[in-house]
Amino acid sequence: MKHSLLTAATVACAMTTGGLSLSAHAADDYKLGLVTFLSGAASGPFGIPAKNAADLVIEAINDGTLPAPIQGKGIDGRQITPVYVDEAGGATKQTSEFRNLVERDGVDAVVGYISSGDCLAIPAVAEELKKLTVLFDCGTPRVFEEADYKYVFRTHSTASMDNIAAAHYVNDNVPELESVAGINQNYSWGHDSWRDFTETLKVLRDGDIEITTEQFPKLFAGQYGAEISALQVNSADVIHTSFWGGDTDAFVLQAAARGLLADNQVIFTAGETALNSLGEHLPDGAIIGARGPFGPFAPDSELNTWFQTEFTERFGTPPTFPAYHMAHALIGLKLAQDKAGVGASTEEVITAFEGLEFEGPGGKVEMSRGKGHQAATEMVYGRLERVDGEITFTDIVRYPADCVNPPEGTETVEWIQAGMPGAECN
Amino acid sequence: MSALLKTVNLERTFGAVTAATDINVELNSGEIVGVIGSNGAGKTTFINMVTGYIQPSGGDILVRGESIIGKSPREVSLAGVGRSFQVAQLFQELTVLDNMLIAFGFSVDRKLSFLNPLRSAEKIEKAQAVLREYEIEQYTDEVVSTLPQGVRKLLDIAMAMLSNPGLMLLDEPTSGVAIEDKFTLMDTVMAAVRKSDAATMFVEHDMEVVLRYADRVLAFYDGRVLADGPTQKVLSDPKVQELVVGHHLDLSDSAPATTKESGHA
Amino acid sequence: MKQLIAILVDGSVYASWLFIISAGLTLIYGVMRILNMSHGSFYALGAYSGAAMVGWYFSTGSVPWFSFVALIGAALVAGITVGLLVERGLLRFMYGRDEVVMILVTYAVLLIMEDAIKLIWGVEPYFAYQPYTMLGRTKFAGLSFANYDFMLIGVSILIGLALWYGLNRTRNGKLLRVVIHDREIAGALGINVSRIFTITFLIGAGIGALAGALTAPGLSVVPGMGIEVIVLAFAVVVIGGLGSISGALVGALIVGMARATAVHLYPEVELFVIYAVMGLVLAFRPQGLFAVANARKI
Amino acid sequence: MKTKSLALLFILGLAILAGGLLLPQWMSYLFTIAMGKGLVVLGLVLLMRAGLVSFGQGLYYCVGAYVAGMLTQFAEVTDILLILLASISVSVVIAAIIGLLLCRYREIFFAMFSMAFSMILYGLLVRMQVLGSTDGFNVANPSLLGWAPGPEGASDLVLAVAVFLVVSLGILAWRYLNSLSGYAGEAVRENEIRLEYLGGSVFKVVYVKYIIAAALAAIGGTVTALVSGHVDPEMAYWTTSGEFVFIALMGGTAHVAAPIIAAVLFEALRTYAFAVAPYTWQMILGFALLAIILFMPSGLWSLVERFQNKKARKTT
Repeated sequence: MKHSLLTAATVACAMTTGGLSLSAHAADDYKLGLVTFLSGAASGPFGIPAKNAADLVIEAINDGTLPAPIQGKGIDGRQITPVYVDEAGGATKQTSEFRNLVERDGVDAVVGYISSGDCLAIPAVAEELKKLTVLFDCGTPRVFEEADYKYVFRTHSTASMDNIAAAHYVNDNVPELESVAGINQNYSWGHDSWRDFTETLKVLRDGDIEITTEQFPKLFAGQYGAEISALQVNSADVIHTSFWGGDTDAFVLQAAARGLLADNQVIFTAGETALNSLGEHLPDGAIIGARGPFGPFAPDSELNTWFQTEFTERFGTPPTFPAYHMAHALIGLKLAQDKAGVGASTEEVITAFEGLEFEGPGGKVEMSRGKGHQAATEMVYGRLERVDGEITFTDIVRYPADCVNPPEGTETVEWIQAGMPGAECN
Repeated sequence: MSALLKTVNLERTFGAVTAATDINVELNSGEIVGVIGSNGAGKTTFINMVTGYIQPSGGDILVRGESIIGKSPREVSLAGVGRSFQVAQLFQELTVLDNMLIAFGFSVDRKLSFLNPLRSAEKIEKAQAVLREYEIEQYTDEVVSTLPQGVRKLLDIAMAMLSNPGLMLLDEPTSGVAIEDKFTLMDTVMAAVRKSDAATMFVEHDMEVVLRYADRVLAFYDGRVLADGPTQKVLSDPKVQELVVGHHLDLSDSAPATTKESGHA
Repeated sequence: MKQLIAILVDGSVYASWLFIISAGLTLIYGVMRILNMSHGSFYALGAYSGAAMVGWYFSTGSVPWFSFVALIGAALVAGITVGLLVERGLLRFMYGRDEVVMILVTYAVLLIMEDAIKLIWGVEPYFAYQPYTMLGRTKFAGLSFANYDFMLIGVSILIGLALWYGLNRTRNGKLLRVVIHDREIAGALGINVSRIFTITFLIGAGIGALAGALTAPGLSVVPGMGIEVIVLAFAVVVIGGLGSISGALVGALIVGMARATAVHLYPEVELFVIYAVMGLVLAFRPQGLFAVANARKI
Repeated sequence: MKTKSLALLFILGLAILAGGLLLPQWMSYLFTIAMGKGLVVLGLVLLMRAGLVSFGQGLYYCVGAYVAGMLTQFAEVTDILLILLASISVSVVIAAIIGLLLCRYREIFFAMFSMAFSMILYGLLVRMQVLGSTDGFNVANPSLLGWAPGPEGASDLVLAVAVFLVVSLGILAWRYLNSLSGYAGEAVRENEIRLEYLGGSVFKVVYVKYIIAAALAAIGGTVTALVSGHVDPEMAYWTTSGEFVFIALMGGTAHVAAPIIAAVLFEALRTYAFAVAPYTWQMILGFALLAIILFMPSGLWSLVERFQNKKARKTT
């Protein structure tokens, strides 16, 4: 028994440290940690499109081929070398991987995180390790509402924006609106989306709205037969859903087959990712959102044309909102670094990043919330309409950033319940 | 003073099958009783009921005047009833010593200590003394599952006897043991039993063994007690010979006292 | 009234789906004493191969009705082939190991298959909705239901009947039941237990893949879909009694109805209604409702 | 012989602590997480030695983590000792109630039923928006006896506490396993009937072990929460519990140090699998698991034992 512990400890140490050589890297590269879902249910709709966008944009940045006004090769005078990490495994695992990226792989910055849980957990570690981190896709407003961060930025709006705008849209565009029903996934995203939507609607209509049923099926449940029946039994003028990925697909297929989509007005706050695959099952009149001015709602600009063409050519499908989110995060990071100048310290880059305004393929991004660390953008909804079999959109409404994003220093729910003071909607 | 064990109209049915019925037995300290009967006659059912392993369908079981109906095996054994099993029930993958030490801990010390080592020198000493008494000391560090049946049977009985039960029930102590070892085993066991003044019942198919060690015999037939009395008397009962033993027994030259010595040689 | 009809129909549809996904699991456990975690991967495998085949089939522009055959055929072939590989290549070296170890072995198979599926088919969603929409819908009591879902009920009844017939009326089935009842006796009777195991695993894997294929048309086939169903299938099987086919049927019905009721009347408890049912059943019947009895041996 | 082993354990602890403080931070973080998980697995191993495999230790892991999170975040209690005390108390109370039901079951039923309980907690937490639903919430930096090292020193503090806990609880567990109560587990695994006829209460033995395992899991959860700074319901999800069983199997049940070392190796294996094969890390884990089951049925510790036997043969 007596040497067992020493032996075991030696084996353990040898095996743990054996892989250290992985971290060797060239000094003149800009190492960028990229964290996105490469496995699991979120990889198809979010993770991989985002990774594809990253590949495309990083290559363009390195070659200096991004359209004007973005200039220069590389970032901080260096070529970007991406280090990809799978976002699977939960927040504890991801904080561990974040440390590995920063301390083992020695990355210069990290861009990543789709899951809200990860986006809540990572910033504290980023602060501790003093590493510039750009959150690129997660929706929860809690990140900059619950704390202030120096090293953390988010270059897109929170999911609150989607649902506040959704409430505006149905209030303005659905005639004789009296009742709503909801079907959202049973986790934070679904709960928050439904809450923001209904709370806003109550404020907009002075409480004159009836909620017929609130369904919260399990995430990735796949079978929505009972929920669809419940939506049919408790028929409402508008059905709200913040489903994404495979759940949207399953819901659309099953609801379409049972006539729910034809008989009811449905608003899909994150429905854009399903357009390419399932457009033919969505009936005319379905209200679609893209979590910002992305995809079909993206502005007509040189940058966007480049992004759409190149992306579609290379990957076979047009870019969806996670791809835009990724592009914005990378471009934002590059512009902040350019503004601070070559060889600038992290602190100088942060100062340059704070309050930055820039144009991405998805339009204007203002880092105007969360003490300059949180972006606010406009939000767009439109109704699907087929013209000669091609999907187009009508009744497109653009909501300015200051209409659908809570002002600096307020918490979303409180702001909505207070009647959304200071919202500028024209 | 009440009897050590008394059963009153004990009965057990399994569905439509009656495994035991109308069993009235009384037993006092120091008695050594052989239980005989063909397979399915109710012997094991009887022992299982008396030790709380199965509950009777009717009747009562009194140990020192107290009913044990509804009590679990554990409560029954705490009331002073010990048993061994037809197939030795041991901690198979542990050593003989550990088996004995655990048995000591639970049935003698009765204190579930958390931090005192089980294998203290003092406890090992005690355990080995017992193993010596049962003549299995040489197997101390062997793993039980590797040992021959006879050794396991002895260990099983030794463990059951540790707490000095007032009533000891041995279910076929010699089954699975080679014929030539049967008497050695029984001698060892009986020596220990006699020392403790426990009342002992043992189920046995071998009439030679019964003749040699039992003072009294309970003969089971078809779930009932067919005969109950001194060994010689019961075994010479023609009804018992016909229904239980299955053949004629010649009892003339096997007086228990004489063969015991020769069997040992 | 409308609600009651909805609950009954939704419950039955969900129950038949649950039965199809759990029948193979319980069969394998009953015969082989393996709680097969990789059952979820066979489900995913069936879904992917079925969907890929249907996608290809429609690209050839052949008769739409035949797509059902393509869907099911592809899944069965894939399920049985991989099943054979797993059983002959791995599991047979493990027979006799502890049940819990077997859970981990099949868990490892699940991890490997998940990534293997990803390597073959990528992470993009696959669709096979044509069979789902082709059958149209039925309206009654102010509600409309997809005919495909009714077909699912029929298929689950067919699978149930087939299993019942196979186990009770065929020679091999009777041998299988001997193995379920007492493996030692089966060995002593000269039954080739190893062959029975192979056949059982193939049937179980086949049904698992079939379940995936039948589910595929109603949704998009995406990575991780197998992990999601496995817990559900476990719950159903544990409620019904591990190893019992009729138990799986009753378990599926109970869970299906409980869930439909929850969705319609108390949507907020939907997520753990299934565990509550499982807890309740186990608290009163530790072996599940229809457990294959295990004699206590002394 | 045993005291020497104990001394070695102690030295090993000091070495890890010293190493942990000197090593790059990502490694000391990995060690701390591994210590936390190792404690959970230690509890699991206690149960496994009694023949019971729990697929629901995530329940107490999560409880421990949430107690830590809620105390630091909502009650502003940051003292590690108080937090540990609270999470032990809460987990023991819960285990004492659930154990009454659960400890009647064996084998696969014990496994499945324990999983069901942890999934119920998962379901409850997902519904609780105050606690951040699936996103969970952040845990504030801990302090010790009034000393608050701030964000930079917090992970070192937790590392030190974790090492202290692992060493002291390891020693306690060792003594426990060598006592009658410890052996009672083996007795339950080997033969419950015999134990009952010896006058021992099988239920009591299992019940006590279940509660101890729960407390260890809660301590592990607390350590993990404090070092990772975040808690979420994923900790109660069945895959988390499955991971603990994986680690337990990897280490084997022969020694109290096995779970800790296995946890370190597991974390290392996983993080390198993540780095080397971001697309196929699950496959790597799967093959590793299979290899262990096939070639080292008693876990990695059997390597150590084999080495010892060789050495023993040489010296004699």
